[in-house]
Amino acid sequence: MDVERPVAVEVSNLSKHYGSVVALNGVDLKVYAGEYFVLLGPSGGGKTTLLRTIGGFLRPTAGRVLLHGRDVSDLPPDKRPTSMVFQGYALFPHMTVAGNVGYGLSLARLPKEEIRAKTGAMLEMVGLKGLGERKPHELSGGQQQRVQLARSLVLDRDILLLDEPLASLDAKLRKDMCLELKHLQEKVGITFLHVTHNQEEAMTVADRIALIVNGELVEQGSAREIYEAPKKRFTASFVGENNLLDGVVASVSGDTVLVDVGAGTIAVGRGDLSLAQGDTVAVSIRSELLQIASGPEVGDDRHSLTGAYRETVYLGLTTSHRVTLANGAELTVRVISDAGADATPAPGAEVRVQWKPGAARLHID
Amino acid sequence: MNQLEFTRRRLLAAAGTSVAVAAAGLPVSSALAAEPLRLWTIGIAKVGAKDWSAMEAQAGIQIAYNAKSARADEAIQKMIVGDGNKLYDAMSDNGGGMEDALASQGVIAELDVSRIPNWKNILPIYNKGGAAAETIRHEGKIVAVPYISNADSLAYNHSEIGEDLNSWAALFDAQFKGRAAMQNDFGPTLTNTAIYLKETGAQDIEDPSDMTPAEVKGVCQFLIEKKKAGQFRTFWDGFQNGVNLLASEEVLVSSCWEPVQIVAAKKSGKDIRYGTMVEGHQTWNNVFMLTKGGLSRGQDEAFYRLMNVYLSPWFGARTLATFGFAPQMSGVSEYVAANPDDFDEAARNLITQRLANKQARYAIKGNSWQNVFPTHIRDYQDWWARVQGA
Amino acid sequence: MQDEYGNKWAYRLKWAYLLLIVFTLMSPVFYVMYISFNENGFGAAEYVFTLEWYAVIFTDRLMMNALSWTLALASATTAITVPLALLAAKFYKATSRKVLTVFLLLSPLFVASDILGSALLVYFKNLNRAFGALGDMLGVGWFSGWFDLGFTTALIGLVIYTLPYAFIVILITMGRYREQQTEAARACGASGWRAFWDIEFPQIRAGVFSAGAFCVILSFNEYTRTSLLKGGFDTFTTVLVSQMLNEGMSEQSYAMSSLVSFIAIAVIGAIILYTLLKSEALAREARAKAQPLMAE
Amino acid sequence: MASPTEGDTGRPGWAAGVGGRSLLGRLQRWAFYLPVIFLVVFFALPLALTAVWSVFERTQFWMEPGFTLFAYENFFTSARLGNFLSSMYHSLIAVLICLVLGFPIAVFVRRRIPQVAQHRVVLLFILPFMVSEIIRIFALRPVLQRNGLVNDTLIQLGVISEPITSILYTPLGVIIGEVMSFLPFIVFSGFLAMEAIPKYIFEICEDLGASTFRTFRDVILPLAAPGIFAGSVFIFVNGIGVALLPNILGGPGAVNAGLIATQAIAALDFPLAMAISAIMMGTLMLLLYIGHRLFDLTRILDPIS
Repeated sequence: MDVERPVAVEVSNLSKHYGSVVALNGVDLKVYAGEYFVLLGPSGGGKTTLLRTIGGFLRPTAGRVLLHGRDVSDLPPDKRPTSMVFQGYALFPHMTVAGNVGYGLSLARLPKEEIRAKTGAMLEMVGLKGLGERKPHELSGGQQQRVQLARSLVLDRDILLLDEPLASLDAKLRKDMCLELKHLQEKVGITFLHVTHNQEEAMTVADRIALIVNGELVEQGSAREIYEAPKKRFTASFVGENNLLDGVVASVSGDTVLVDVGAGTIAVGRGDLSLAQGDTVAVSIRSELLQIASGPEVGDDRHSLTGAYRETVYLGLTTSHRVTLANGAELTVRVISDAGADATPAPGAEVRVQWKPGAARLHID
Repeated sequence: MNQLEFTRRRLLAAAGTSVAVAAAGLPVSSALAAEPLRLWTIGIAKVGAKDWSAMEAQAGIQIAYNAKSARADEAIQKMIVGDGNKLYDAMSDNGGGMEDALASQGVIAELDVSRIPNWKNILPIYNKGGAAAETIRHEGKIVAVPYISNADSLAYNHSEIGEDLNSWAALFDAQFKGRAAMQNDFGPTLTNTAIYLKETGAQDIEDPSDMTPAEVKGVCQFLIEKKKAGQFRTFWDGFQNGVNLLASEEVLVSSCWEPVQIVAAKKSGKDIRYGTMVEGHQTWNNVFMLTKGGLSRGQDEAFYRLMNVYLSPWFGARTLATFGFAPQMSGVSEYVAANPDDFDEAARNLITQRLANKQARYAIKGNSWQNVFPTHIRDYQDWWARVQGA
Repeated sequence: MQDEYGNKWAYRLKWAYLLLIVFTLMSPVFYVMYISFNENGFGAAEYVFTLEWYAVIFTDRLMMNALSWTLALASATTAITVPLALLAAKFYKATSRKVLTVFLLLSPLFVASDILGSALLVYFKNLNRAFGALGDMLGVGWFSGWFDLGFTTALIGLVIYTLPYAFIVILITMGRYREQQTEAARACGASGWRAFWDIEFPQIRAGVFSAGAFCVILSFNEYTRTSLLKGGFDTFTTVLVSQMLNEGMSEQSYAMSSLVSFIAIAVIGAIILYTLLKSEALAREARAKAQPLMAE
Repeated sequence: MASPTEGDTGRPGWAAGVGGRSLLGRLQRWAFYLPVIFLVVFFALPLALTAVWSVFERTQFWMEPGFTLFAYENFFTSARLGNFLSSMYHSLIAVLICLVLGFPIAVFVRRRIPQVAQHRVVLLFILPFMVSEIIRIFALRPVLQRNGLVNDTLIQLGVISEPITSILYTPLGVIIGEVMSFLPFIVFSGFLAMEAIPKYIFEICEDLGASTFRTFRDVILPLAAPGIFAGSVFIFVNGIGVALLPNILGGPGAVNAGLIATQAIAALDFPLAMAISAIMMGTLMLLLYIGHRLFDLTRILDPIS
């Protein structure tokens, strides 16, 4: 990461309590200018609270919010250099599309002509040319969200907050809009801070992703880092389809850790963790990195486990095979569906599931 | 005049501005305050027109009328514990001793009757001493001007009954069971019942207008007994209510005010009459008083001018013709005879007949003056609550 | 939303019952209309049709004077109650002490007029005495007449009377408003007040106006509180009652009441007729507005 | 998401969001307390003080500080208590009649009339209020009296030969008046209460084959209970409080609590009037407390906020 890049959003030790309920607990976060940053996490995890606190809709119980280095913790939303796109219901139903988009400009007392010009240009940019005189309820869901985008972008603010902007759209539309969002951000070059519970959406748009759960920021990094090398057990469980095996450290030798996962002992790279024998750990292996081996077990192989074959789930592009290990844990093996594949094992048949060294990752929390 | 213009002028009038006074084009003497006389009274205190214009023209003053309910409490309350003195320049009473209560609390002014030219016409009884004279005096000083009086009696539907009634006994007679009514006010109702019980010898009652607790109890027990037997259709409350009962023939006999009988007869087209009761009647008068506030605001001149109208035969003849109230001055018959343009023959006959009826009623020995504040008022109230709940 | 399998006749019967009840409730009103055309007025045995009473409505000086006070009181009440109700509704939505708030805001509905009127009367009287005594002590008396019976005290009584109604009506309309729109406006740079005025208010305007109409109707017809708390002026109802008690209500008052009713019936009738005739189209639009993202 | 639309709890403002800490911002925030302050000062306080004034000593025209239970003794040992209780009884009957006649209308409007038209149909029930209560109640007389509309119609139809006289100047007359005056309120509150019931519940009931009566008893009634209760208390309290009704429609000396208080004031017996007010308030508090324990009255406003 380039340390010299200017920071657009910085929150430090941010907490928000509702009575005894803790919605945010000491969150620290830095978003660089021009970045497309995604807050990802399950519903009720606190990501929306974080976004709304940054936007000025909630007052933090503790901690500060800095935008472009300026402390805005006590400023109302309209005094902050942010604008926001909401999940839905947020267009002004009594105004036309153009009226919606131009509202912020008219608040800034821009001349009518200028408002009209800017509004028109912005509508064109989001692909709504010629729809300015319509009322919001005459538009489709996708179009309505574009209007929201236009309404925010036309303000020329440096930071755009997006609160589940695509959640109420159907799957197909969401995919298209994701890419559009990404391209739009590249075009306007401002900071996007986007909240979603949908990892695919996050992956598509994000430069960097932060995972938020139980009011805490668990992990952050680029989409690839988060997907391929999650550091935390939660990240592994939430992003992608990971097989998680809980176990105990049997021994540590150099960079290799042997973990007893109940159904066998496997070798995992230590990474930068410091561990001792007897520590409770978790091992995660993504399902597409597993294979069902047909051959017999190789002597000292610490990269496979044996279990009973259970069932096949055909998913179109991919097919999942499910295997139950001796201790009852289950592994999912996902392969590209292939018409010419070998016949699947019979249910109950003993199979070996293997992976390449380096596919397994170790988590201590 | 269009609606808007009209509204504007109404608002001006409501504000009581001198503009409205000038616009009315009435003679305004320099002795008069610029403000209209704020008069707190009831609608029957005016004659000659649907509004106060005729009275204003006669007196040569402006009047700002405020509607008063018929209850004595409102007056006492507003004047003594409320801010009546700030609100009203002059007011009328509800009969029966209110001027004493008000004068004792120092809220009304002593009057200089020499400033009322027509005072010389006032009925002699007001200067002879006795109950009538007391009604305008407090501790011997004149504090009020009488404007109407009457002896309240029984109204009956002659068309249905077919005979004249001359005793309160009819009101309590089983013949009119469920078709009789009295006023929902312990004052007149208990007094008239007491007069009946006293004069027929049914109960020993010293003064029907100021009974002892035991006497109140006796009268109320009599009423409770009658009520339980279903004698009364209802107790009426207020003018409209009383008229409606008689006019709709819900009741055939009702102890009520004379105007109630007059209007009921007119509305229904039936022969509803006002009798003379041999036992006696509750007699009363209504008076006008100048508030201390009115005096301090310099409204005394306007007040005396208006009082002069109230003591003129012009008013006496008209209140008698319209409402059946007794004039408070002499010379009414002469006035009526001298103004055939204003009073046709029918009106003259009516006035003569009413005056005769009145004389007959006033001649009854058992009459008793109204008393709004009897000594044992609490017993009156408590026993009245029992009558109501029976 | 008529049940597709429901009995058409049962449906019509229910409508007939509803209208019958409305009609019954209106029977005194109809009677007032009927007698307002009678030359001989209320309760007369003889009926002679006339339009005279309508012609003289606006020439009755007493009634007009009282009406101007009534209108002044009604306007002042509305001007105070509606903003208060708006603030109250906003307060209610934000506060965490909902039980206490709702209890306080709605309880004036449950206190009979005579009771509240007399309590207030005694209260103002005592306030005046206390203020007077305080003024004497301090040697200044500019506040001593604040609660003299008059316009202010009558106004306070009417505001308390109308506030719960206005509060409920406004709260109902606010319930359909989406708070995100306010947030969106603030994100666009609007202050809290601007966001309310530009975005929320236009959408709850119907409710605010209904609340205002409620206030006018209620204060126009209120008697007990007004008569107990008013100063040296009369309103429509205090004149009516004084007339009723002392000389009989004037024929113009029936004409005036009928006139108001005729207009109200015409307006409300037209609204309902329009709604029922166009219910399909209106429903479609309402659905679209209620679920904006689902309307493809 | 943790409460996505919730503002800072307990912090009222024109809009959700961090308020300014400036003086103006503070003032604006305080403005939202105005209605509550107003009601405390001019409503709650005077009514609470009635209890204090009720034990004051009566003077000829006013009262003076002191402690006496004479007013209460006067109320409870005179005929007033009986009158008070019977006015409660009549009011209760009126409430029941209103419920039986009016609540089905609320159910019907809510269930069977197109959503957009519902509120406007309810508007029909405010039509009677366009005419002053005084005139309206008085005009009931020509409807109910001996030769009134009802009797004339029935006689002409040959249903009766003698006019019915028990419908006016009787407790029944007062009850009829109460129903005529307050029925719209049960429609309003019932309609409001019905908003608490989602439409799909009716569909489920129909799906399950529940009869109309079962649906009503098992589903509508419990869910709409708080609103029904509120409407009933409103009618009950006004029934015993509005003095005009017994005064114009009641039989000889018909009274209710409002009229008793009015008459006490008429007699310048302020402590007694205040005692009656205090007793009324006590009755009301008790009713609302019971209602709250039974139905959780805060639910009344749930559907609309």
